[in-house]
Amino acid sequence: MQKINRNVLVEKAVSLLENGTVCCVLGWKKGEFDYDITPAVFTTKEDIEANFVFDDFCGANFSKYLVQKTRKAEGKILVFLKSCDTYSFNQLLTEHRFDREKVYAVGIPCEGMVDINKIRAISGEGISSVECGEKITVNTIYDEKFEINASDVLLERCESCKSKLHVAYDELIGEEGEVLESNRFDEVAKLEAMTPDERFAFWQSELSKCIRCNACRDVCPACTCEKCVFDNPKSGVENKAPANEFEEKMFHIIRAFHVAGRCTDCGECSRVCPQHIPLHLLNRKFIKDINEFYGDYQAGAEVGSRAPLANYTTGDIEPSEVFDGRGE
Amino acid sequence: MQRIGVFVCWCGTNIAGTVDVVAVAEALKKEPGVVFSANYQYMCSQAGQDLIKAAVKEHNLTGIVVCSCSPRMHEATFRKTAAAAGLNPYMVEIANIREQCSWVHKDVPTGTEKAIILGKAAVAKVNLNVPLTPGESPVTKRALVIGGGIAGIQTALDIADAGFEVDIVEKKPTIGGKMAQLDKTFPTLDCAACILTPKMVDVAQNEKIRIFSYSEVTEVKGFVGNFDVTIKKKARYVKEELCTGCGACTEKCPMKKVPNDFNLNMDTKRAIYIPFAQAVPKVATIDADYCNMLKNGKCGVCSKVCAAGAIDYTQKDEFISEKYGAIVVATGFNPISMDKFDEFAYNQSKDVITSLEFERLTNAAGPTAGKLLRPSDGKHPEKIVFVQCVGSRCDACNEKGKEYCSKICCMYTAKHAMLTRDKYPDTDVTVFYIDVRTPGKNFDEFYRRAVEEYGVHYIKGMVGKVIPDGEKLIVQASDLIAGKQLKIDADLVVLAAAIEPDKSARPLATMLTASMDTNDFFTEAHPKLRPVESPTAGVFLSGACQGPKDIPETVAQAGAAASKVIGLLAKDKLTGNPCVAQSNEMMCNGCSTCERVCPYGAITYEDKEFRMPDRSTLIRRVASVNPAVCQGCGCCTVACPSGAMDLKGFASEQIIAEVDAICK
Amino acid sequence: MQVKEYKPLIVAFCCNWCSYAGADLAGNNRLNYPADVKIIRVPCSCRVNPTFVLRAFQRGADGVILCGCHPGDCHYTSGNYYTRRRMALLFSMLDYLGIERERTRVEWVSAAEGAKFAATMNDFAEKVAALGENKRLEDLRCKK
Amino acid sequence: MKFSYFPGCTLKNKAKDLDNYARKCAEVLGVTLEEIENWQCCGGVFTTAKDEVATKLSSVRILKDALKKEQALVTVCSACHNVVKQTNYAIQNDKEFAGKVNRYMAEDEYNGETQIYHYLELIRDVIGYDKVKECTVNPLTGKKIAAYYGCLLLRPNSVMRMDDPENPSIIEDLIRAIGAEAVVYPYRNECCGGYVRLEDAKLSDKKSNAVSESAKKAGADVIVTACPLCKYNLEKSGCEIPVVYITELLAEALGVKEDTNE
Amino acid sequence: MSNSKKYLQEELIRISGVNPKKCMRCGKCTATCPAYDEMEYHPHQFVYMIESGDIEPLLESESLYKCLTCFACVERCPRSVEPAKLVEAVRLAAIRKQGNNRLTANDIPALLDEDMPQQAIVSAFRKYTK
Repeated sequence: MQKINRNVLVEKAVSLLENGTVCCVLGWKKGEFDYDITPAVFTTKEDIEANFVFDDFCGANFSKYLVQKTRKAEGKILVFLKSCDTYSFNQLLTEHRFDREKVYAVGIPCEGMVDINKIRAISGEGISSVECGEKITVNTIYDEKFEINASDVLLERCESCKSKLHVAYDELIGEEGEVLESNRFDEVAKLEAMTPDERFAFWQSELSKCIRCNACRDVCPACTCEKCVFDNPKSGVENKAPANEFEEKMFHIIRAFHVAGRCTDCGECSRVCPQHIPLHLLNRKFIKDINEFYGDYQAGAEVGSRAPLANYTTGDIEPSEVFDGRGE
Repeated sequence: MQRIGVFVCWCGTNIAGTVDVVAVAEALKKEPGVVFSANYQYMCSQAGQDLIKAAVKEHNLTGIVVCSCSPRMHEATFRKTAAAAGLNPYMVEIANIREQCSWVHKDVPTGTEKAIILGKAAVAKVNLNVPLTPGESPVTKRALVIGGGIAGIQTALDIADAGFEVDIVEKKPTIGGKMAQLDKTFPTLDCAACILTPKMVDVAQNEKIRIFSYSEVTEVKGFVGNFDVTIKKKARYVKEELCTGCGACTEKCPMKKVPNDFNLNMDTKRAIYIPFAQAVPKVATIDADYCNMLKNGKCGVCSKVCAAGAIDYTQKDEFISEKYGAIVVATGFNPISMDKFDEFAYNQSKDVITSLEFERLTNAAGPTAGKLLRPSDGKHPEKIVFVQCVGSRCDACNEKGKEYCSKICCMYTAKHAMLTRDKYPDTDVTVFYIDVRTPGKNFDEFYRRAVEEYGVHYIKGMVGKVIPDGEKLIVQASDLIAGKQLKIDADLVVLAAAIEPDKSARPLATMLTASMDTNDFFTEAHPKLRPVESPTAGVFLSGACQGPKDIPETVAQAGAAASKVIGLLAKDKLTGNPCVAQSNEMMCNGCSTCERVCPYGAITYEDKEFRMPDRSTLIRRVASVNPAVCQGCGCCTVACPSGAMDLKGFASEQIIAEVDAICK
Repeated sequence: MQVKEYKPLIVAFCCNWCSYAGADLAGNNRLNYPADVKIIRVPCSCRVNPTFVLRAFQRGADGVILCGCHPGDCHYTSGNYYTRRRMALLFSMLDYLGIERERTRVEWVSAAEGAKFAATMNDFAEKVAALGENKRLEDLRCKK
Repeated sequence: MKFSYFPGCTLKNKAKDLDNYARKCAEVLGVTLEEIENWQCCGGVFTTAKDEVATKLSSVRILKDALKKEQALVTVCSACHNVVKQTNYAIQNDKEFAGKVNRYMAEDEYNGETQIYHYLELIRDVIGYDKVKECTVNPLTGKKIAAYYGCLLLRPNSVMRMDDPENPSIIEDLIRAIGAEAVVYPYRNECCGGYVRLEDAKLSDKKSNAVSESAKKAGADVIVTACPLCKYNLEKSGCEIPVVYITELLAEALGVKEDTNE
Repeated sequence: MSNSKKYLQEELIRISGVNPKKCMRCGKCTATCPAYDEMEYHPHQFVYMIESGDIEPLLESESLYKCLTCFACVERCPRSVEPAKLVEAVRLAAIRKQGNNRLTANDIPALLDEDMPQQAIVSAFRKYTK
């Protein structure tokens, strides 16, 4: 259950829109289902009051939308940022991807967003409605009713939340949090401890589920390239649909490498994956390696920091030493 | 679609011996875009090049693949050929089927198969080549000579003579190098000092030449025509501009027990010293390791006696930055250490010496004032044994010596033997040799005179062991012609130690990115045709840093290096490398990652207006590359997340085409 | 019937200034190494995009090796330092996915190290050959 | 510190002093030598013939036994040291030979893993001369001692790696550590004649004489060696100054000589 | 060179692992040999004669039994030819022939004395007997 209620945000949005500070609002809106909350641009008070949503399903990170929206907008854009979203926000600023002057960022507290798949695991298929309150109330078409604690069905990324601190905003609603001790690398370490055959089997079974819908890429705040290499016939890796297992690996390895050192670990890729592939485990592997090889680095923690792959020291670890001390 | 011609070179039997060149030409004919293929004994010869030119015209070729030696060898040649035939020179690709195929693989089927694959990769690349035009860069009209021995001196004088400014950097306090330590020179027996010191004076007096003595090069940046060099002038604690070289300080300094390296530590000097009377610059230097004033602040005698007020105990190392158009390496040689050859008892007896030490012992300015006396007891040696090839011509598995012939030892030993017999006819002189190598003008005649006129005993055989026995040295050796094992009681044994490049050469090569062989000799751009140029453009080689050489050869090479430098400095502009990075503005995110990794600062960002498909305009931040500054490493191309940055001549598409061709 | 001996396919990316020259030196000195090794010349090891490495594997390479100037000796002063980071991360990732570690390598070979070049290629080819065909990272369609 | 110890046949018989004093001294110097169980002769001499395998197996067993105990191997007889070390080198550098050897061996393969110290190297590299000085209770001040290396300790240097093969100092340094004066003389690394005594005693006498004469001329009171055959040859050829094992003098300096006299 | 000579030469090269072609004829091995005076053929001659296939005289020479195996020639050879290994190979070729043992057990008692260390006998057997 979120600490702040929708009305606070609606009030904020309407007042900023009406006093002319911003010309539009990036917010959440209900989709086809109660749990299917999607990003939307609001330009009128009426629209906001009628359709603006803020509940336990508002996982979407708006940072990425600023790249395109700021180009077209005549005035400032109001954006609501959860603490994790602010890291992406900063990373995009570091990469000069949007004009800070055109954004009015409001930091909002977040108690963690829920994972509909975990709810489904409890309720089964056929969810007809979901209400977010003290508890999450789920009704199914089979006339069953479930009362679920939000804390029991958090998204993976929220379970292992790395920071409640907002690293960027113009205005903060609620209390400021802090950087947390996170166990987010535990899964990676578990995989590392497996034998190569076990790892291969794990990834083969996970990645073979990929239907190459590109949702991970499209949602990723680090994937804002003017033209994606996967859409560029000259890049050597262009492909639209998975032709076979290998290309899936290729796609995900290259994507992970492209965002290595830039990925803030916002977890959007795994959240949106319709096949539930734990894609964050690829990104976290790079983050873990970077931390271990080159010292702790959190992308987006500050604007203008030099990404680990655009940096070096003369005493860096040799590729041959990467495996030292890591058993076979 | 390209129209590609494939030209397979036999390189005599170098390629044709292990590669079926006809089969290669045939196979490549079937590759996409190939409209012509031929093979020829020597593609790099005029006839071979004519063949290429004719084919370009006859078949309207738009691209050329030459299957031949390394592109490091002849890429430039074939690019010129293409240009002469009216083709853009960058439409040429080389498949290296010699160094990386025929020379490293043994049988014909293997060699042929690989050569075809390498050829296919080159064809695949040329299919994607586009004509490139190089940019231009200015030339700094000043040369740097590193090393002030006879090689550096001659090179500097010749460059200055052509009207260009030259700086010499010498790590010792004086120029002159090894030649300044020698007594006489073969085969004419001129006194080394008599012919060298006038040249040193010429250098000192030449307005175009600056000498940085007691200095070292610490950093080299830039490229041909535009080198930025940092020179460290080591603190000598004497103000060069004030010191008159009167020598008063060197006589009064109370610290007398400083090993005199100029005399190979066979005598001592003072803590403040001028290496020898004719030193250039004739300026005193303080040895900080021994000077009491510098070590514990007590003394100051030199400062008191210096009328010119030149002593400055507070002097610090000074770093000078200078721009040069060309750099000449003249770092020279040293005899190898005799530590690993103690069968000759060098570390067990003072009377076993090296040939360079012998030079000092016979030099009028040496520790014995030119009298040949034994280091142990100062007695005149009655029997001297010279041992040749100590540490030279060793097997590669032998960890003690060098594989090469040191070249100068046969002649200087003949000189030493002859001069000894000339000055001291009562002295018995024996030379143990394996072969006497005298391929030089008047060299063999010189050696024969030593034997026939001066009565030097030449014995074919090696010394196995030198046994110090009281005052004597028992030399146990083979006489292979008599079939005897000899035991000679000698008073002095002189070892012709192999020579090796100076230890400063390797770090310097690293700074210059110039290549070296396994012995640390600098490699030439071509062993026969470009012997005084390094493969790194703008870096030239003079003297023994490139290989063992005697004085006439060194001077000849020094002059040759100078002429190459003059040829470079005479140009106002150099055409650059067109293989530079280029950003596709439509794809550029403006993220600045490339800017961060570029080692040359060649990338800048600008806001640019774009017309969008909906006819609106958009201002976006995009990267742009300065082609004159970009050196073409390609680091930015990989750093770029969107793939907007590419490298001309090594485009991603081209490399991928090569990968595909190889993996097909 | 004779079974054809398995020959690995190895792609070696060599920087123009050091390693390609080192390979030439190996040739000059007639130092043998397996013909399975095919060299692609790049200006600097930092020109090698991880996608090239993956592309090679996709097209059926059994091993990919990158050779560059020794750290500190880069012709372009710092290119190989970036290579070192990129490849350390890439290789670690491939290992994480269960791909054999021995299929990828970075080796620093100077222009003077012809012997090291040949020795490296012999060793690498031997190790890759011991692993057998690259089953895990190949694209079966592209294999003929 | 514990080491596997291989004394060899001669030390169990004609050269007991070399063995006993070595053990006593090691104890004083804080090193435990654990004699390998059921050892066999090292082979006596290392044949350079590549096709001889069987004669080298006993050395391999010694090396394997040390490896099993995860200890470095210490030898004291120069001849044994040379044989064992050359065998180990051959296994490390000649794959074909290693393959043949391992076909004879039960259990695990041996690939030259064992580290071998000669007793002198043990003192120099593990114990250190400072420790020897510290433990010296009876410095041999004024004694002029000539070290006799012979061939086997030093050559071939590419294998033995003990010291400069032409100008060694390992024994001299030890002599100085126990307070005596080291006499350096030119024939200290020349051959004594070795086993050729059985074939040509005159040749052996000649070689041994040259050595002892040279040491005497240099003013030595006593010659020390680590090889029973060297000692035998020198004595047999009529050496006028005493020839003793280096371990005996060391024991004297460390004050443990009397204890070992049987 | 006849086939039998060639075979013997190859055999010696195989046993010794030495390449006599590396020799540059400097004679340092012979210069350094402590048993020079007792030898009929000297180390450099062993190298040269094996290289040229002239091996019969070596097989019959007493020189085979004079080599002290002191490795001085091996140590000092600048070309890594290692003459002592060739001498050993020829000696083995000689004593491996039926009935050609240089030393037999019956010879031993006469050679023994009180102090002789075992290693002398073992070594001599290894060197002179197959």
